[in-house]
Amino acid sequence: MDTNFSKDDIAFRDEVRKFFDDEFDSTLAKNLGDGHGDNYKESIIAWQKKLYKKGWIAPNWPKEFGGTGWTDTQKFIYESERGLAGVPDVLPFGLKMVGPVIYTFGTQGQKERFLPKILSSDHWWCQGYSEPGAGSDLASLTTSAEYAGANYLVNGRKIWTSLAQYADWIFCLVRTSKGARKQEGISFLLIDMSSPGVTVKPIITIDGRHSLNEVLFENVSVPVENLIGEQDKGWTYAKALLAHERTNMAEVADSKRMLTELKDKASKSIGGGGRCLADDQVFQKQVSDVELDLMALEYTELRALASIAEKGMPGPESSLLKIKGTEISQQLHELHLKVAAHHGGAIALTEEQYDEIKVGSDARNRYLYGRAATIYGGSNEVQRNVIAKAVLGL
Amino acid sequence: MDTNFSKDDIAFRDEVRKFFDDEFDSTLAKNLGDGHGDNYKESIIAWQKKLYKKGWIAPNWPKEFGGTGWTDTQKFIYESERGLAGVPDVLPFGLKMVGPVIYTFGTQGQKERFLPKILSSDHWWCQGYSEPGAGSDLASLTTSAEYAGANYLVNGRKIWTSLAQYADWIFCLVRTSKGARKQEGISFLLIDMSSPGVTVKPIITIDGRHSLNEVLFENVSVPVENLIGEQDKGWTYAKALLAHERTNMAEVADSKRMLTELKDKASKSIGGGGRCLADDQVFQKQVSDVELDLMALEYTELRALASIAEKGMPGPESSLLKIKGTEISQQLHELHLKVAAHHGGAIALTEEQYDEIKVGSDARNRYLYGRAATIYGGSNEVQRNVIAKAVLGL
Amino acid sequence: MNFDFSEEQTMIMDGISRYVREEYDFDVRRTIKDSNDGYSKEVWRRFSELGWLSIPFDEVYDGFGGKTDDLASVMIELGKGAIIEPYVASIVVFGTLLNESNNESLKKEIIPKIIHGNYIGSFAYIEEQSRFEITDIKTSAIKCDGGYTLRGQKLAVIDADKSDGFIVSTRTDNSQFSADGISLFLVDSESQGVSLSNYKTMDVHSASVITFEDTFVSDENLICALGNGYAHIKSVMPQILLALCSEALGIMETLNKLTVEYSKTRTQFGSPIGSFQALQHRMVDNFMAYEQAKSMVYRGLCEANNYLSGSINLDEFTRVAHAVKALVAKSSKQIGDESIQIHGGIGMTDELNIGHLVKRLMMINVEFGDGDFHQKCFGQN
Amino acid sequence: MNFDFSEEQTMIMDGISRYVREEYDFDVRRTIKDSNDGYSKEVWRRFSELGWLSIPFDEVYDGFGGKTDDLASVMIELGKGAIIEPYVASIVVFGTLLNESNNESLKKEIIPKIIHGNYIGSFAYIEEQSRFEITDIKTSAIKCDGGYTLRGQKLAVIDADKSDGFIVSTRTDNSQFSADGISLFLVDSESQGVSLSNYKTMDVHSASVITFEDTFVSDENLICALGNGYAHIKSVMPQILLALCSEALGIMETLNKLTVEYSKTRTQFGSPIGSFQALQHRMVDNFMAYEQAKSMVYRGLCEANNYLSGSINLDEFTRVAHAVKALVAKSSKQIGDESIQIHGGIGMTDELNIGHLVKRLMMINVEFGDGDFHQKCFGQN
Repeated sequence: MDTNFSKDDIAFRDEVRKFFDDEFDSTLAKNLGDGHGDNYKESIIAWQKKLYKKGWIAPNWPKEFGGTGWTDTQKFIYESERGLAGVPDVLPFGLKMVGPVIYTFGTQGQKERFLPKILSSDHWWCQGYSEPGAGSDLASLTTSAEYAGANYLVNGRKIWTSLAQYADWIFCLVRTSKGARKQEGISFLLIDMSSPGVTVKPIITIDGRHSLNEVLFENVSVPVENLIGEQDKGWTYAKALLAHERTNMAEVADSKRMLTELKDKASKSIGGGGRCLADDQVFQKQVSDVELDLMALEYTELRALASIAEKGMPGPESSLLKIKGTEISQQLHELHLKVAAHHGGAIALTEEQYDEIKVGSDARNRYLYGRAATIYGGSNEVQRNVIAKAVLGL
Repeated sequence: MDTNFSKDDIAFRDEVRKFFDDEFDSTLAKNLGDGHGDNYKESIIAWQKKLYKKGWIAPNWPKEFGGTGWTDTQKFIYESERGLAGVPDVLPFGLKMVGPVIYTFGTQGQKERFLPKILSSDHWWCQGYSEPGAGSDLASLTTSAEYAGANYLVNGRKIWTSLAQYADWIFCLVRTSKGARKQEGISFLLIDMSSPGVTVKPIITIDGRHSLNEVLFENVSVPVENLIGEQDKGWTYAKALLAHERTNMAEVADSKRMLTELKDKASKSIGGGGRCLADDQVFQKQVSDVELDLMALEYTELRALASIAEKGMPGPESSLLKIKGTEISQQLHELHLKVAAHHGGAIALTEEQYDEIKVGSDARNRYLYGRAATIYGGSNEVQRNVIAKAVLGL
Repeated sequence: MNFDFSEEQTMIMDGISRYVREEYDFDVRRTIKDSNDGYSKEVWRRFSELGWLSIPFDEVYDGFGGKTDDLASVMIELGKGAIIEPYVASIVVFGTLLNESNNESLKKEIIPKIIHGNYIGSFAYIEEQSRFEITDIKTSAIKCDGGYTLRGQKLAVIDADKSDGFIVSTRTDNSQFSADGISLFLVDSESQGVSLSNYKTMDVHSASVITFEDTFVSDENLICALGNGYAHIKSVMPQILLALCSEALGIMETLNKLTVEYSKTRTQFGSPIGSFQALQHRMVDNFMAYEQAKSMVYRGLCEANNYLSGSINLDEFTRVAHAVKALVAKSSKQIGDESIQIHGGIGMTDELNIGHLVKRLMMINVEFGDGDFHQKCFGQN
Repeated sequence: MNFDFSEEQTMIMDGISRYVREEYDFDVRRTIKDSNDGYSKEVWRRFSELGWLSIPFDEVYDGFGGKTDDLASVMIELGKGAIIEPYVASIVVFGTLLNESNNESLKKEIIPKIIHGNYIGSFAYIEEQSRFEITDIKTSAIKCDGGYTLRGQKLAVIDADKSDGFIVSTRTDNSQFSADGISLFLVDSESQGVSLSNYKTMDVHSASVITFEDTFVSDENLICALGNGYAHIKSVMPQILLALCSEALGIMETLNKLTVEYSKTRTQFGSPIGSFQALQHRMVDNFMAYEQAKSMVYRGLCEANNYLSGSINLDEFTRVAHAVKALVAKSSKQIGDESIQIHGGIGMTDELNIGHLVKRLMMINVEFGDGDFHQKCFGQN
């Protein structure tokens, strides 16, 4: 029972810390602007290319495909430092989603063709899963891919596609035949976004910003070599990916940073009548409610990592990472908004406007967009169904 | 939109207040002892006989059968004053449960035979509904009543029967035939507890006390004139009673009294380090959380009463009375236990023991026995199912 | 005991309800929100014609002479439309503060203009350091010849950019945190030394930071007795809070209705999602949260009448208003969150009305103190 | 990174688990609880034989030399049996306080007796006015010839009626609330001027009000340096809290297991109640509450090792212990309530083990400060 860091671990931590310190500057942070800066696309790619150059772009990949070969402790240290430094996570679609599917289930050709450009960030990927009629019930998707000689002809509509407006490629679940169970007959297809017949339509979210999209496919021709694994077996590959995705969703490092910022903000926040908000006992309780849960979740994640390292798969404790992680981050958003008080409603119109208005504006945008965290990636209701069945045997 | 009291109302309130002041003395309170005093049975009967003599035993009954003929405002005033004075409610089994069933669905003979003794508290009633296999799913009950000439032969087992150890009569739901739907074929039967074949077995609850029982029926012969209404139609009568029961379960007056006692206790409670518990902001917040909900519930109940007065039936708002009322009373139990701190675990062994130990003991017993409130009378889960269906149309 | 709105109130409510349904649906609202003015002068004129701008004003100034429950009944229905027009700022807040003032000549001049839709006002009281403490005021008003010179900054003044005048809370005596020595002035928005920095708010209203640099305001523009500003604010605050909470009530009713309806039509796993017990129980909890909020608002309105009749005093009425605002905040948060969650992805879109209603609830929560603030005020007394 | 108990720890845990399963089921427990002694001397002897009474004691006194995680591992398994024997009072609390003392002669005398099952001790520190503040002490110890004279009253001393001696916190200097000037003495239960008023506790342990009327205690019975008692308590408190929380963890695991099992067999409306989605989601929430509590306890145990190795200091370790107790209190409350509720009527009966496990959780919650108390300590630092 220990989490001691070895001397090597500490040296590694210092290296990571120095790297972020040197390379992730405030201009970059500003340009990324919570995913909505003016130069978001260029900036995130530039940052990822730095990581790529350093060899740190894919800590979770096996070393043979370009991974770091880090121990679990090193991975944990890297993530912690990333959160502390306020460095955004890499875009997940290529590196955490389709990449692992390709190196696990893809052909040698697919690996050679796609993995290097994922690592180098020369391909921007997006995820084509949800459909208007297939949300929580993903397996009822209807986007069809008809086999026609050397190509599939794809028709249908994907929705809630994050950052599709920037994407070069999309990985899709499509229906290639009608199986007895709806999970059968689904295939995993990689589609070039520049193919004729692909249209991206923006969806503006309640924060007033554009990160989601609909992606329409009208007779899009996709070469058969873009099929992952066997036709009609796509659900299997997607499920493997979902399990992987779930352990990525605790976002402990990011929540820890939000918590630090929250305490810092509150300690500077005038609470009216000459008092400081951080001294309010009820506020302290609300903050510590979240902090306690987060402290526990950090160890829940470590336990899951240790379990993967030891047994090759996460234990039951990992099932709650997505639910708790997203609930905690929403609570932190709420507290940030509480600190912002009147300014939480503000939408700044000019660059020059009062700082507090901008801070409030950021808090609100994160709060509002953050509502989606309990909906996407398998809604928290679906996650509870999964735990009830798979863990509790109900 | 008003709840003003008229002069007459205020005169009535003063009368009620005076009556409780004069008649409900501390010896009586002690003997009742939270339902577990040494002379509980004699004391509660003596108290009810006082109310009977005053003509106030059955505020909810129609005047013709012995009700008070009060306005809704008067009923509200009476209940409020009762709660404030710490006077226990009357035993519900006769006065609030079987009484209304008898005057609504009973024959003239049944009315004459039973109602007077319910009013005078000469008959102690208990309720035979639940069975080991029929709890939330009450309609699946199996206690059978076989028609044999002028009698029914009753066999089966009822459970969770409150205060059956004192009872002269029990009203039961029994199965008289197997209908297509399980709600069919149930009859409503009145059974003399002294009949041969009736056995009462105590159930000790987690508070270590005895108020619940099992009631066993072995070939108990029940005259057909003890059948309410038509054979096989008992479910209808029981349902009418359940709706009635639900509006009785908000227990606002009692919760208000518990709240007053809580604040009083906290203001005297030394919080350690020379501080007073009532000054702790987090504790204040916990108390006001409940107080706010209770203030709202009081008006929810009033709205339901006004709706009954106006339209002859409660509106959708009444559906939540049982759920919210029991949740609030459990929260109050919890806060009382919190105030008791170390003494909440105490079970006093002697009369002479330290006062705080006895106070803590009472708080704990109420807390523990109070857990049942969300289970009995249709568990809160079942209540939520009912609202989902009947109110929200889901 | 009576929890019905009066016949007259019901008639007005029906009128607003019909208007919102027939003339102010979400498409109309979207057009208005994207317009230059940020609200519709046409709609405002209609409100005036229909008499809705006159509700809280005394009959002597051509007002409707409405009491707290009249205003509340109007707000319930306006809430359902998530009206962008400056009704809260100008009628509920500015209007009530002015109507209860003892400055007869100002009232005679301004109130008829408001009622006819020719004057919009707002209340400038928040400062950088004040958070929710209305008495925490640095903005100074220094006596000068024929009036006062104002200096200071007010934040988050709702709908200020649409306003012809502001009621400004200033300090004419005592130190920053004192409840005494606060004075209220009506300041014309065109006065010299007044500058605004405007921004949008998430409920598609607007707000401004207003800076007063040696702004002259004449003695005639004093709203209530010198130094007595806080007593004045305090006396109208319960009515304002109840109006805001009534608006929230209308919104919550709408959100619950839309969510239950959606759950009956949205199908996943071969069944409407409303058939799943876990969601059913949560929608029941939302129903209860709404009913409890409704009971609490009604309690507030009954107590408003008790206050008018003299059977409770202002402190007692104020305590109830704190309770109402605190409980409504909780129900709002729960119903807002759950409405989006149960709608799922579609609930996250700007296109659907759900998010807009939720954002208005969020704005109501912070206006004049959030739920925690009011619960603390309530719990300490 | 390693979250497994060591081989040795696992062996002991398996031993206790087997013992609880095979020799200490709920019927055995019921017999013991109704016995005259209120616990089983036979069981206690077995504990001694099996080495479990030696866990926290130094090897030099024939102890096992266990660290925080050794004791915790034992408590997890003992928790599952809701053991009535005075393990917490005598081994965890009294034992740790004594073992960490610098009074070598006392340790040499008493510890071997404890290990052999011939001595039971308890800790008398709560006073009428102190609630959870360990430093709030009125009981005085006045210097006299060869020792001290104790005067005062201690409340809620767990398992005092079974004890041969008490460690008593007294004030030898400074005023009532000061952390300085507190001294700890080992007082023989047979000493003159010691009187007990005993009562039962809901977890079928016992507790006493102990009154000291001019009780003499010799200089040799001072547990740590004079006036340094609080520093001594503080230094062992994290270990005690972690042991209690580990016990709670074992109980919660059992409650969740029993509840899920019950929900699979109890049929209502023609289906096992575990098939109803609303209950499923709540059982998932209980599962999560347990897993989070487990993670937090493990965090505490890892930090205990970090404290031993010197990589964190006592204040840092204490803060984590506050966090563990606070979070475990929340999970305990949720799991306790829900275990009874989901069991329904049967969960309310004294016959079923559920209620007994819940009552032990409730007792653990108040021991050495309830969840709110620890969360406040945590949140303020």
